[in-house]
Amino acid sequence: MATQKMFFSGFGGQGVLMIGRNIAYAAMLEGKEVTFLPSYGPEMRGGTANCTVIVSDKSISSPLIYEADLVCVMNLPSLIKFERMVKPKKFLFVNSSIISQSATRSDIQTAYVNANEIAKGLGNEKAANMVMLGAIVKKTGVVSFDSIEHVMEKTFAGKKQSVIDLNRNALHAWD
Amino acid sequence: MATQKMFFSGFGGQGVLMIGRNIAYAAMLEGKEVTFLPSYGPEMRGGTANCTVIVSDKSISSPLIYEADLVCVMNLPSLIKFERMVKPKKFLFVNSSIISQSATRSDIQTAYVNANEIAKGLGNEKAANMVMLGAIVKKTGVVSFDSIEHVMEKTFAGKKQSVIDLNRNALHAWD
Amino acid sequence: MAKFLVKFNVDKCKGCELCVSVCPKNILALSTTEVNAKGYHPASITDMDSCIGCASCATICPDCVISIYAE
Amino acid sequence: MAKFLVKFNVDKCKGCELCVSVCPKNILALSTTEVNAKGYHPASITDMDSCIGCASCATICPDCVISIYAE
Amino acid sequence: MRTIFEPTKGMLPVDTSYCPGCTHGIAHRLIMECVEEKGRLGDTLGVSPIGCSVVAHEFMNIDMCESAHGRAPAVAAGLRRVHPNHLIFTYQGDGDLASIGAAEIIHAANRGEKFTTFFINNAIYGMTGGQMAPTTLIGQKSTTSVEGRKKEVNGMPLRVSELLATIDGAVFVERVALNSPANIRKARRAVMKALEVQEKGLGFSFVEFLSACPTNWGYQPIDALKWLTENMIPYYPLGNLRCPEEVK
Amino acid sequence: MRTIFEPTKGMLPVDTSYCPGCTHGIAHRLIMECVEEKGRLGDTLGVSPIGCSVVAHEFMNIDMCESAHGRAPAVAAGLRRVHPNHLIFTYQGDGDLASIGAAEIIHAANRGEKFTTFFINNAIYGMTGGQMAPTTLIGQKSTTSVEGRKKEVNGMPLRVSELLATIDGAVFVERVALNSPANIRKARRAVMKALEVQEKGLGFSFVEFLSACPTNWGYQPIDALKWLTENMIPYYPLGNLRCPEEVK
Amino acid sequence: MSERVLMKGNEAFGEAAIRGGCRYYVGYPITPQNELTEFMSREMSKRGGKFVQAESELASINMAYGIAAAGGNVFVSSASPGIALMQEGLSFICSAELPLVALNVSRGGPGIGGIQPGQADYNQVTRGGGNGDYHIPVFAPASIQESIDMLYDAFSLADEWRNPIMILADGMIGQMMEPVTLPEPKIPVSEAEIAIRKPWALSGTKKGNRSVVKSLRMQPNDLEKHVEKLFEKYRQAEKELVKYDTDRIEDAEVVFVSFGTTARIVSEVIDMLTEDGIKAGLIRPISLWPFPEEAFSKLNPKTKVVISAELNMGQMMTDVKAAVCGRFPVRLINRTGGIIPTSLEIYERAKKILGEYR
Amino acid sequence: MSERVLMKGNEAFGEAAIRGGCRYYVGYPITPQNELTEFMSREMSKRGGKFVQAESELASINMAYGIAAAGGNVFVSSASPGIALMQEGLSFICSAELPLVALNVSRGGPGIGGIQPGQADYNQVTRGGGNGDYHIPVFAPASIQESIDMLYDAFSLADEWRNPIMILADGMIGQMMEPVTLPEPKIPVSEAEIAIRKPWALSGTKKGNRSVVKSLRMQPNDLEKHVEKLFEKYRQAEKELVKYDTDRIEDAEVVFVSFGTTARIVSEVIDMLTEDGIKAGLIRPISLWPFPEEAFSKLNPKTKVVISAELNMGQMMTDVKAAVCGRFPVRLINRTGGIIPTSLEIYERAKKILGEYR
Ligand SMILES: Cc1ncc(C[n+]2csc(CCOP(=O)(O)OP(=O)(O)O)c2C)c(N)n1
Ligand SMILES: Cc1ncc(C[n+]2csc(CCOP(=O)(O)OP(=O)(O)O)c2C)c(N)n1
Ligand code: SF4
Ligand code: SF4
Ligand code: SF4
Ligand code: SF4
Ligand code: SF4
Ligand code: SF4
Ligand SMILES: [Mg+2]
Ligand SMILES: [Mg+2]
Repeated sequence: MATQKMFFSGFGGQGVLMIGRNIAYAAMLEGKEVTFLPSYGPEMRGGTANCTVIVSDKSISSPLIYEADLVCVMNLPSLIKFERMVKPKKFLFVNSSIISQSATRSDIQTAYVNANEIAKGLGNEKAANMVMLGAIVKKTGVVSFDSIEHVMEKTFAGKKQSVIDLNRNALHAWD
Repeated sequence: MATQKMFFSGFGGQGVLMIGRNIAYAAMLEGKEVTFLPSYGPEMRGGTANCTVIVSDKSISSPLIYEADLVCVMNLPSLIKFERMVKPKKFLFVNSSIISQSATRSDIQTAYVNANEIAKGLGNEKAANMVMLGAIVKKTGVVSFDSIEHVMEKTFAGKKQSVIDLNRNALHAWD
Repeated sequence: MAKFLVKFNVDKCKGCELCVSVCPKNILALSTTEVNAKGYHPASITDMDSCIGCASCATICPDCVISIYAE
Repeated sequence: MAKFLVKFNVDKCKGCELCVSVCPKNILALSTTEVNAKGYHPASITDMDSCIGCASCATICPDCVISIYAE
Repeated sequence: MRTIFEPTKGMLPVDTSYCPGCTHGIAHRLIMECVEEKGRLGDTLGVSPIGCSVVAHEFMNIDMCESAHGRAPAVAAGLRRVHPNHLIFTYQGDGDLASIGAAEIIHAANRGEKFTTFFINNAIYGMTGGQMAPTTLIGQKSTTSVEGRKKEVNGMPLRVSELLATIDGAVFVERVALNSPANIRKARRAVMKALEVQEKGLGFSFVEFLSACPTNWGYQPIDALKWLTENMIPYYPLGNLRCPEEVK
Repeated sequence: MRTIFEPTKGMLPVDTSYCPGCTHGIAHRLIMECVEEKGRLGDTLGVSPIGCSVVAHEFMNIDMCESAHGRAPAVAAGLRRVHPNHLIFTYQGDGDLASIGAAEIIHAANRGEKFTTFFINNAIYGMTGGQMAPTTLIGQKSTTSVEGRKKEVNGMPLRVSELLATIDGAVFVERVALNSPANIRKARRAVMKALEVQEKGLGFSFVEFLSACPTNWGYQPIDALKWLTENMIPYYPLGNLRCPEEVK
Repeated sequence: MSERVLMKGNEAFGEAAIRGGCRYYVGYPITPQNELTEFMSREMSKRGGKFVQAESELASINMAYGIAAAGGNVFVSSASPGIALMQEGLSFICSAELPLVALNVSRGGPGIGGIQPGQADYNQVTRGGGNGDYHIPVFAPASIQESIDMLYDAFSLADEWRNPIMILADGMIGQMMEPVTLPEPKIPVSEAEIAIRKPWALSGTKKGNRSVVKSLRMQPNDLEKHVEKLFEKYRQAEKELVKYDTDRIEDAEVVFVSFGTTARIVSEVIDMLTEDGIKAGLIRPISLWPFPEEAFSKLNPKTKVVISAELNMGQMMTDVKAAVCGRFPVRLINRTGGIIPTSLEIYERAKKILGEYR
Repeated sequence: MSERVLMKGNEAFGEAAIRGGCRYYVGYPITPQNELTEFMSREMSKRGGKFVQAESELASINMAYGIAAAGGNVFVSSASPGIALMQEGLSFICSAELPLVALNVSRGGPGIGGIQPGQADYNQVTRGGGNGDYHIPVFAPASIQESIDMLYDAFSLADEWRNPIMILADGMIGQMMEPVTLPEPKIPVSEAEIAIRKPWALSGTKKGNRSVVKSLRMQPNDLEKHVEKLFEKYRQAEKELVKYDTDRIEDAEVVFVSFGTTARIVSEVIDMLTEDGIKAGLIRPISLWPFPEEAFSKLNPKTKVVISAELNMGQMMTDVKAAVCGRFPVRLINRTGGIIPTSLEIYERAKKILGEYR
């Protein structure tokens, strides 16, 4: 795993940036080079949000990518727009709670994660992004669960225990 | 008379710019090349005003001068500051109604014109500048009286006859 | 028969629910199932017969979704 | 003897005549002969004895020319 | 079938870029309805600002131009010089008009420029993501006043209508709100009057719309309107501040 | 010998560059007298504008800086951030403050910036040679309104004090005139109060001086003051518009 | 109208603009161009045009933008720091492709600087001090007559190119008087004609199309395409708008490069050097952007040195060096701050420089 | 503090500034630098500093001027059109010789343009878009870490040179996150110290001298003398502030010149070319003014072509050409409008260009 290029996309509010940022942070803790680049500006207004994460063993020249080892889509427009970015044989994660359509490509590994339903089952649909994050970590091993939990400790420091528990549960909910 | 460089200086309000402008205009009517360059900006506030006039048979490159064929000073500070500009053997005109001092140089031709007194005698001290203009024309012949009168016709067009008469009289008052 | 016809330009709706909130007859609602081209649950009328044609819904709709006709 | 002393910093005077115009006793005037370093006819007091020390002149002088002392 | 309400031809049949529940859309529609009602769609010129509504020209079915941030009143003054008889308006947000563009709006008003300014006061910088505006309320949180605006640091929210109403040339000044059908209807009447003032050449006319920015306020649209009602209207009282006899 | 009046040490013993009878000189002196009286010459900071008084720093015996045209209130706001306890003021002409600098003065007032602005309203652009200012009176001739200012074209003269008095943060606003010893004394009291407001940290304070520009008005100094009295004061009424309880 | 009249530069600018088709003027007082604003305040309404005194230079340029967007032939003027305040606006106007004539009667800088003539705005006007990729053709007159001719043509040029045209004069040209011949007034464009000649201009949809004048392009692809389109225009302008004068460069051993006011003085210097038997020549860039690189190809190989003579710290040197491209040494004779050197001073400094290369 | 943390560029700018001695920040919202303004609004007061949200960029730069005049270490930021509005102010500040750090997180232009990253402000920031003779040292970081290091040093640099220091980043650096190491906070300068360290600053005459900060010099002689003095400083700066990186230029047949974000991508291109057996190198100007001309003297004679890679229409080309001075052909690979080319695109275009010279 010299360099992993990842792309996350969904509606604003679905927490896709948070998925990317957690992976980037965890990879950094593992001593990797990382870049995280969110989309920005008013196109985010009630529209879509996306971000690019690169994790590498060596220094990263450009934070931009045009093909990815992993694409995660949280809504339908994202699937339609970004499926083509996945490199052959590489990963596509689809939030199947929101997206009823299937991927069209067969040369890639597609995982359907019913993230919202699982999160709802845990008590809060908002944790859907954590479910997706867990699925990605479990399936790709791009970072370890340990690192992610370490990140969560930092980012949730001071939050209510119930929130922390919910998110930890969500992280491990998919399999 | 290939090129005549002239400089006029005095208090704001004494009408020195008008002397210069009249000569420039008259020279133009005589088919000469001319430039007229006034001092400008807030240093004119109640302070001094001056202008440079160049009259030439050929085209004039720079409207600036650092020595003059003719310097006309209407107040004491101007005399002190600009006497040195006169080229040897050339003309200095001093408004002796206002300036009690004499010129210090002897290598130049100095004319003392009691312009204000003469103008007062004609009924209006404000015409002192016309008296000075007349003196300059008479003594140097840089332009003809005809041309100056022609200019006056244009510039005083529409003015009261008494004003025109006053100025014409002033023009010819010195000798 | 309904006295008024309230029409929705479904694909323009952004599901903001403002129309729903101002209808004096409480007969508007967002669809819970349908998703329009933009990905929103669009508003629609649940009981055309109760409509009094007050146009409150159309007045507040920020996205020119609603038209109302009488008879 | 004069009760007040009105002093002029002559070379700062610009001959604006404002002091002259406000003196209630009409005892200020521009010099008709003298010219100061700046070339102005400076103001001066014509009748110190009549001065009432009201400082109107100094108050209106824009150029800090005037000082006034009592006794 | 009798038409009770149909979208105005003044609005192009396209989706706006505004967030769900953003009342920019209502303001757009009202203005265009009035222009249409006056039969002036063909000779009305609009100036859009820098702000979420920079793209108003993609939605309003008239000739329009963008303006540099805050300078719309100067731009409209320019348009007016060329077209003495057209309907001309600027459409400006509170960052645009009350902050960077304060000088231009005051001088347009002061010259009594014969155009109308529609001022969308949503108490926030919408487009740039929710920073404090001069109109942000005391205690209101924004991304540059995370603990809420404080009087000691940022001063009180600026009441633009009251300020402009002191200027002789601003002959029509009214504040309206886009929070309920009733207030929206009042707003429409204000727009009509403002345009009438312009048509009669009486001077500068100005309508301030209290408007919601659900996205940057962090509320659902319905709650945003509630917040507007409960917080903005008390500080920014609705009503007419100046109106010439001729259009009363 | 008892001193009744002596030039203040706040003014440097040099000639000013102002025209004979220009009342900029009186305003300078009053401000410096008050600063001296408060014993604050050593820790007062002034900002001079672009205008005839750009060179105020050559005459006032305090630390000063120039400012770009119209931006003095922003500059003073900057000074204030570094020096929370100094006396700070801007000194601005009507072109500078009321025209190009309208946004900066409004926002300084609105933030309730704790400094004082001295506004020299001479109804004209002095330094540039007598163009029309926003404050030029109706009918008043200037080099850009040779037939006199017309309401229809240029709007009415802007009453800056009235405008600022609508702003909450402008806690002290007074208009004075430099046309007679009595009014000059009143002006001095206003300056003292404005500085007091600042010392007490109450908010933004503002003194507008009606001032004469004999040169560009085309009058002898005495006639200029007469013109001021007869024309400016009726349109720009003297008096206090806002004053906090604490300094009344 | 071939009668010679004595005119002040600032007033001649205005008269020429009006005769050239200017119908709208916007200005804000600033020395040394006040007489122009004052002239326009008196003349515009008499001549069927409109005058606006703006509240600031920001307002000026944006009013001008509004007038141009509406299809009016508009003229805006200021001096150095006032032009600095217009940079955002000028960049905006270029991006919106609007015609406009702007005049900078330049003075000393930086900052408020001084009010005497200067050429220190060379970078400011030729390099686009605003943001983004754009260009403004800049022409620098050396006399009042030339200013008149430039301003007379500038309005149709601006219309043709749909871009601002900038005239860079200086305080000396603005303030001096010279005899000039004024061109015949062009027939003004009526309001009705605007809609036909400029269908892109805002005059209401009743003209048959909907006009949108804008600068924002959120999609990078759109923006890039737009900038490429602008640059096709600029590349064309680089060919068609180049303008310069040369004097005796064919066999010159010293070639001066100088524009505007300075070029007049250098002309005198060339005469002085010629009298001394020194072969001297002058390249006078009239267009500063596009810079007349081609003029330098005419230099003969015997040229010993090229001297850029400027009233600034050598801002034009970059362009001169690029044009000379290492073929000859390039030296600078300059004054700044509002000081205008005498011909004698330049002459002496040139002789000294020449001494180093003989 | 050698721990690596993941930071967003815009926030890292703020953190680094504070650690570098910044005590005052002034800003006005504009994309893509809003997170910096927001960060400073939260952090400054906690860290003993002061935050001001100005009413406009004009007010920003003039508040910053006031703070600098009073001796405070001040930081001001904006993006492209906002920087255009600051041109008058920056020119004024240079003339008043005040220290100040300004950051341009640049986007697409001209005009309001777009909000995606751009480098089309090269001319705007290196050529002084304000009036008059002056210069502003400009540094362009290629990573967040480099931005941090630059901003950390910028405040003392500004103080030392009594001149604004400009950092030209772009939207991509502002928006991305990277792991960075933060430097130790410097000890802030207290108010009392200001009067001692900066006797020229406004802090009241009680300090023993009278301070006047100004820009106007009515007498041309004074102004010229002042400008000469400024230029002595600038000439020194041209020597001392030059900064650049080179990579494999010693034996390169194709040498790229590229700064900031683009240079990162070009680095990847160089690796790709090297893999192909093509010797490729990079000159990365870190200081854009002064431009690192000296780096070009290190180019080997076997170099076939120099390629300037920029996110604009080739604004840096002028400087590259001047530095290359005719020794090698200079070509451009560019995108603009907010489009960032891929390494693949640059690689392919470079190969094609190289084909012409092999
Ligand atoms: C000169 C300049 N400064 C700043 C910006 C950034 N900017 C874009 S929109 C905007 C203001 C948006 O707020 P507002 O005017 O209230 O409009 P809203 O989006 O809330 O409707 C700002 C500051 C800009 N584009 N240009
Ligand atoms: C940016 C800029 N615009 C214009 C000017 C020209 N200018 C110098 S002073 C001045 C205004 C003078 O009028 P005012 O502020 O009323 O002051 P006064 O001289 O009357 O006291 C102007 C416009 C300038 N220096 N800078
Ligand atoms: S017209 Fe009135 S009653 Fe009918 S749906 Fe709309 S709001 Fe409800
Ligand atoms: S108000 Fe309009 S956009 Fe909102 S839910 Fe109702 S119909 Fe849809
Ligand atoms: S103090 Fe009063 S009475 Fe005495 S001279 Fe002055 S104004 Fe006249
Ligand atoms: S008021 Fe002052 S300056 Fe004017 S005349 Fe009197 S003393 Fe002289
Ligand atoms: S950000 Fe606010 S103002 Fe802008 S479109 Fe969204 S809701 Fe409306
Ligand atoms: S021009 Fe007017 S304001 Fe300026 S110094 Fe002279 S009188 Fe005073
Ligand atoms: Mg807003
Ligand atoms: Mg004034």
